[in-house]
Amino acid sequence: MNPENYVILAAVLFTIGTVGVLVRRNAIVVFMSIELMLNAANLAFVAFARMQGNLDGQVIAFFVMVVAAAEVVVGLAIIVAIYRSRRSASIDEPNLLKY
Amino acid sequence: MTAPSIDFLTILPFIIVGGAAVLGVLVETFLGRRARRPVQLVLVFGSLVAAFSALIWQSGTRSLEVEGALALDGPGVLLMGLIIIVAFVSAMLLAERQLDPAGDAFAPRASALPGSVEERELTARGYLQTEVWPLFLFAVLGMLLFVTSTNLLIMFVALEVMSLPLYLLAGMARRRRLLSQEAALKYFILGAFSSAFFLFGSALMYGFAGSVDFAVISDALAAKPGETTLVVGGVAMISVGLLFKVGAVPFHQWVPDVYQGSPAPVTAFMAAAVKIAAVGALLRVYYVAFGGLRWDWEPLLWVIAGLTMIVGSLVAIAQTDIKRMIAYSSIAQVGFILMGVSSASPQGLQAVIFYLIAYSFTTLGIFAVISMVRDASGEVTRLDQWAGLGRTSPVVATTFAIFMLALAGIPLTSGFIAKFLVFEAALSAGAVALVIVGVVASVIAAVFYVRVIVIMFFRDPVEGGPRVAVPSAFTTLALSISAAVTVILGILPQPVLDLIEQAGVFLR
Amino acid sequence: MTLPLLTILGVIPLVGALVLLALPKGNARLIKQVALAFSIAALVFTVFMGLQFDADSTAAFQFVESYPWIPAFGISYSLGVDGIGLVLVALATTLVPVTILAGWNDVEDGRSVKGYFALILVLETLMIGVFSATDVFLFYVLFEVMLIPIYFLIGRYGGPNRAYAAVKFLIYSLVGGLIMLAALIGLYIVSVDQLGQGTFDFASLVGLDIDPTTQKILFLGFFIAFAIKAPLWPFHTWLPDAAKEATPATSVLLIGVLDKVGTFGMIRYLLPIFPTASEFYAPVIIAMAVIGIIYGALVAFGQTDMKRLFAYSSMSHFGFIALGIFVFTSWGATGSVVYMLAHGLSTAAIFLTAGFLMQRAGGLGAIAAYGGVNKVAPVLAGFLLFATMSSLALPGLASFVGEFLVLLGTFSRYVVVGVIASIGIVLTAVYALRYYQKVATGPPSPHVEGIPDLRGREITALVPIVLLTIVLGVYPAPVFDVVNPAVERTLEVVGVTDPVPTIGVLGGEQ
Amino acid sequence: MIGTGAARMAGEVTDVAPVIQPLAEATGVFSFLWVLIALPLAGAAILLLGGRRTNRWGPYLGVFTVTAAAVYAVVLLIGLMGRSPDDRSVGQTLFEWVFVGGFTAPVAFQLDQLSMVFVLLITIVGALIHIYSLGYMEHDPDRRKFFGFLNLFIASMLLLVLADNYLLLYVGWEGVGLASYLLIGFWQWKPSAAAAAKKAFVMNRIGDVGLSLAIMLIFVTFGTVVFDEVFAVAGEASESTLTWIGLLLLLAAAGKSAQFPLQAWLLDAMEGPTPVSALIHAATMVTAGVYLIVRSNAIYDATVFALTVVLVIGVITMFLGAIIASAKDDIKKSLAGSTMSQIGYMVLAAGLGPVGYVFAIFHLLTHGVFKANLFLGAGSVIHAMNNQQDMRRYGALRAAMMITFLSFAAATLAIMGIPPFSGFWSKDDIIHAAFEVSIVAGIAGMLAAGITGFYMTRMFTMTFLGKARWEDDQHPHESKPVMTIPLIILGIGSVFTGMALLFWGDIVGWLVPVTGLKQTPLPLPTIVYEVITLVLVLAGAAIAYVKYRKDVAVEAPQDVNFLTRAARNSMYDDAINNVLVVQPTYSVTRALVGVDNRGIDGIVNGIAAFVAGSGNRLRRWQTGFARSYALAMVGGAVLVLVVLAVVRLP
Repeated sequence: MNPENYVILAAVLFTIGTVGVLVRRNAIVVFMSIELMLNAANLAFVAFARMQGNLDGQVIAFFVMVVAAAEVVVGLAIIVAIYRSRRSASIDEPNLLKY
Repeated sequence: MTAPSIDFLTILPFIIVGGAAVLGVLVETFLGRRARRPVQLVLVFGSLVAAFSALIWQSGTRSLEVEGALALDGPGVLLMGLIIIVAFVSAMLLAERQLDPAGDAFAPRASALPGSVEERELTARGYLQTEVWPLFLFAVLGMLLFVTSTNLLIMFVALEVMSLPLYLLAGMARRRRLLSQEAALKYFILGAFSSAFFLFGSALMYGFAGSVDFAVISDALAAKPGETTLVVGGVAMISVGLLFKVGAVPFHQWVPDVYQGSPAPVTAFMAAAVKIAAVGALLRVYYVAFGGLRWDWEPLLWVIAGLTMIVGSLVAIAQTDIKRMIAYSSIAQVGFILMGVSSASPQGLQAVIFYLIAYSFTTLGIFAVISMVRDASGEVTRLDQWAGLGRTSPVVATTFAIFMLALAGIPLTSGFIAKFLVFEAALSAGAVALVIVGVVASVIAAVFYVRVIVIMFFRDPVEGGPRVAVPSAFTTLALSISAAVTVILGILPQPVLDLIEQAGVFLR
Repeated sequence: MTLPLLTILGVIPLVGALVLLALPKGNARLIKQVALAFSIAALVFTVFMGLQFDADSTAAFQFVESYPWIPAFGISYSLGVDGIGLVLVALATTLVPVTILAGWNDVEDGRSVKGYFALILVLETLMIGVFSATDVFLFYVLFEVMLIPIYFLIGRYGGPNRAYAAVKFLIYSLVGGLIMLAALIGLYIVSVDQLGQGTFDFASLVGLDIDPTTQKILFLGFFIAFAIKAPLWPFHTWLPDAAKEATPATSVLLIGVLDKVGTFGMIRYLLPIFPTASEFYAPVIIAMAVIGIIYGALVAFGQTDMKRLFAYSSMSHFGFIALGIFVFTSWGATGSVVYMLAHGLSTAAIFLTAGFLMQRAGGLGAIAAYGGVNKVAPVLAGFLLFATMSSLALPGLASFVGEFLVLLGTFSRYVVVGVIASIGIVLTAVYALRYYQKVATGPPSPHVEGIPDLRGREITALVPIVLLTIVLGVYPAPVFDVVNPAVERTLEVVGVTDPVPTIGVLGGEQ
Repeated sequence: MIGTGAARMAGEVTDVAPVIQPLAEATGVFSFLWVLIALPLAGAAILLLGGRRTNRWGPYLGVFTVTAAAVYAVVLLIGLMGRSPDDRSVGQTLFEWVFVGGFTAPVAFQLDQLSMVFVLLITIVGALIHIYSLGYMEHDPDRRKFFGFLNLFIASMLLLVLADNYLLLYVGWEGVGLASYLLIGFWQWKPSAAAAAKKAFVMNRIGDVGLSLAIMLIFVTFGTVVFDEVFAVAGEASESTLTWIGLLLLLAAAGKSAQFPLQAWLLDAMEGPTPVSALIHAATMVTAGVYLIVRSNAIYDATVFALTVVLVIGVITMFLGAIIASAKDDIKKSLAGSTMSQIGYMVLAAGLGPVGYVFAIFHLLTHGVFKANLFLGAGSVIHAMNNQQDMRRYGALRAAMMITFLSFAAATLAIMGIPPFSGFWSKDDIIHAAFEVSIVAGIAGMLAAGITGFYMTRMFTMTFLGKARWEDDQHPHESKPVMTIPLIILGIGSVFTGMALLFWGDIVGWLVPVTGLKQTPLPLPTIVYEVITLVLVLAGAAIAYVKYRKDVAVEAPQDVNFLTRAARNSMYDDAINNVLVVQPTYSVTRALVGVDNRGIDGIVNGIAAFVAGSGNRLRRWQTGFARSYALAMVGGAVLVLVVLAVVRLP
């Protein structure tokens, strides 16, 4: 199979993730969309690694996974804290800071 | 296959800061509550001093280290040193616990519900949050890496190491916790979003060049000038990630919310240190990796810089909250920095570094003052409440006025020399239109800097208005340093200019 | 090594300001006395320097000193004065003690007395510096920094609408200043291109051969700043507000000295550095100046507030000054310098007398509130009349010498312009006498009834102004001695010569 | 003796060109030339700066300085007479005043025949007026200041006539303006006085613009403003230039000498104390214009056009003044009208060129004496009538004030030109000279003489003759000796000045070196012109006497013809000025104030408001919703892509 298709798939996934961030209200879902974007990048790295014929991209993917995991820890912590104080996980609800 | 050769001595600053951060985590785990704060403070200040000493000790060498993953070149070392100093001063603000009668600027326990019984009890018992210190050190480590990384992967990791602790720090304010948490959430969501862009852009660049190494990318750009899709996509998305961090329009909207919601010392740290790191990274990416593309990205930076200056200044005029106003002003300042970046010349590089030095200290001073102006409910950031401060607390108000004048670029302050340098760099590069926009933006910006002075000095004090709390030596010292740097750089900039000149340009 | 006289002169008031800050807050009297003492010391030192000045010297500048400041950009701390700079420095050091004396009781309501006088002294330092800088960057720095003390003087110690006026003044000035900064950098870049090593040294910049297009662009940058500062029509609208709100002492320093930096800049920097552009823009600037003369006078006539009236009148006078500079004749240029001096003095006279009057009548600014001062306070009215006459350039007073020379210079080159500008003479008389008539004559108004006449301190403040105005009007030779050579050098650089009389006794010599 | 009626009758042709006399260094009696000015100037300074301390003796000091100056003037005259007729120009340079480029104007004085006669007139008549004022202003609380101002007036006028260059003359010129401003507005608590003072100054300023422009044009043309240097080469300039100079000088003269169209201030100037009017009208101010024209004869001689304009202006003013004088009921205003008219005569004469210069000055001198006499006499009357100035309230004052009556009568006959009173000699010479140049001008001069007869007789009759029409409580009495003695002296002067100057002083011969003289025989014997003039004068006088001898209504009748109504309104000069100048100025001012506040400042504030508004609008974009921020970022990403792509496309 042509690795370029994987790149295209990655782009599609990235777009889906972006749209998810823009349209979903639930903070968890928004967060998942971001993870999707990161993983789209991972897919692109791996696909490009294949196309380029070196392993760098695959190694990078591992790095990204670790970083993403760390991000989850921090992100969930913040979301949970917000949820506890506001009883809502809507990302639109915290709206005191504006203008 | 041999193990990579690493000269650990040259990367000692990273090791010290990182090690101290890890130690800090251990301290949190194993030491008793009473002992934590002194130990953490020793760790933080000690590690920063040590890291700085190590940096000075090694500053003679200009090299790429760790198999070329880190560039300890002139600008890199300079920026690292700057970050460490700024972090040191920020740490002094973070360590302040005399301004708020209840303790320092942070919630006693981040997990406790705002306004809950638990929180009240903890406050009453004088609990202090000491987890901020390891977080702080990790963020510093991330920044140090950010400005020295020579490939996109390290840069990404550094970005996250820098950002993740900041997301948390933003949400830990003792007062007005809802705002603080909101700031943390927004910062986190948008930060993660932008780093996704950065990462995907890196993937595209990797796809184009076969490596994430700046030098390789640069060579590839020279070798394959015809390639468009991947290059444009890659450059664009990497730019998005970096411009987000520096807070350029239209990636700026997180800035006011986060600056306003975070505790003042954290905002100070973010506004000063993060800006240095992010601009440093931006410089390196653009000058080293995309150096061959300067004809492509120069117009981009012109547009972004112009937008940033104008929008930042315009919206700042309409603000009524001092922290938000400073946030917008920092956006406008970024516009000027980008003007320097856009000149794509050694002059531009020097101008930008000088600008960063000047700006970061001024900003630290501003937030130091903001953290001091309080009433019973905490910091008072409504501008009209500051009326008559010049009458009630002339020294602090005068200092603040000096910072305002510096940001406005009035001569004999660091801000003027900085502005002079970026204008000079931009004009040398022929960006006449951008300079004109810069002039217009400066004028608009002056309006709100001046308005602060009007409020402080030309109005009578309000009934029941805020007081300037008496700070401990930490804040006093931080404020003094900031003010001194702001004035001295304005009057005698030559030594610093020499230093920057000696630093030379980026290695690749 | 000779003593750095100009630096010493500049430092005197600065030290005074620092001493003031160290004095105890409670003793207002001591504060004022110390401020006065330092300003007088500076004046005495100026006189001393004036005696040292060698009018016949061929050097462009005297009392020269130079130290590298920011060598990375060829910036140095260089001072030196020619005749023009010298007389303006002298104007500044003369007016400061006068304003301190006149503004003795300006601050009475709990605002900081120390601050007021310290700001005035700091301002004096900056004024001395700005007229004696021979490094363009240094000039610019002082030019901009000067705004700050004035800004505080207006905004902190002014009238009810002071904040608006102060901000308007500052922003207006910053617009000019920033545009000038851009042009200044442009000039620097040209020097880099031509000399290899960039410089801000005045003499080196004059030596540049800038191509006309660049000149025209850079000229505009400088000119707008100067035109706002001076102010010329139509960049003047900050002035009425600032003048109305500021204390009279502040107004004297602002309009009497500070604004002269604008016209000083034109003659010192614009003409020699951008000769081609100067000639190119001269018609436009002359038009602006003439419009300013007539327009300012007419609008002054229409004012109901006395300080606003003075502001517009000053604008009209600044029109004369700018006119004299841009007609490129020795008469015009020298006339402008004399006019600057004279206008400084007459501004002091008119603002201070009005200030004394207003202070007695509860701060009212409306002309209509006054009347019959002559009956109640004849000495005050006498000074009011003198100020009026000085303002309308009565022959025998300093302003006449300046005005006539400017008009002569103009007329000799552009007859029609000279004629139109001369109409200003009549209009000035109209508004100035209307002011005096309304305020001083007729039956005393209720606000004026019973006011005391001038006190000794106030008279002491005014007398030097009056004397100088008369002496310079009758015997201006010392000024001509020092100014003529400087003007000649300037015009030589521009490359213009005076028009030759059609026939005449001097025709053969020229 | 050249230039006299006898010579003319003899049919001699005279053509003497003016000479540039060598400027002799001021030595001997002349070495203190500057003291002449310094004396009254010092007096003014001491009185005005000395404050109340000088109240007691101040007025006497004022009188002393001028009297001393008068004495010195006589000494100077003697000194000058001791020199040969073509070498009577003495110069004294004090110091360089203005020197820039090729322009120099020293503070230097020149005493020649022309300035000498002016100096004499100014100091002697001035001294008499000062003395008179001692009595007239006795009870005025501010009389110290009054004498200070009078001294200033004298000093300025002396500077004007002694200056050796145009720029210094200008100083005196405006100094006179200032002094007149102060004196006309002396009772400045009266709004009308203050307004009149301002009006005088402003209208003078219009003239001053002319002088100022003339000086510039002179310098641009000749490269100098020193009289002798200019006159030496005056003929070499192009005629158009000279015409312009001449017209500008005329504008200046019109302002100072209240000539059409700048005459409107003169009548209002009667708001000042009467001695001031005497000073302005007789010895100083209004004569300055004539001096300027005659002094600049070298310029006018070369431009027929400018001379003609001078002539025309003189004629117009002569009639305007005479008509106004005929209708005014206020004694001072009527006298002011007569001054206008008489100065009109002098300007007319000056407009005749070399034919008339001498006679302009001659008439100026005689007029100086009899007009001072008239004004001081009027002042005496006003004083006696408790400041009543309306002649309809006078009548039959002869008995009460014999000295005043007699001196006034002498002056009246003098101004009417009845032989052998002084006015006859000078006025007839002007009429003769006018006929030499233009019959129209000559006839005009005769007619105006007739009107003079009318209005002076009217004034005299209404005041001193007829029935008493006094208000109640009027007890007119003769003034004190300090006032009457000057009247007596002036009265004698009114009788004899003309003859003395002409026959004993040889005024014509005296002045000719400066002014030159041309004379051609008239077609008819001079006696014919004299008789016709006299008939006209007597006719006018007879009409007036008949009309005003008996029934003069206390209230001015309203059913009068248009001319009278116009004359009562000073020929509507205020109304005309109002429509042509004042109102337009007000309108333009109002418009410009609007333009400034709403236009220029409006733009400035508009920009500020726009900026603030933009800030507020942009601020709305910051909605507080994280997702909209993300959207903006995506938009930004697109922007970045587009910019990069666009740049890369070509």
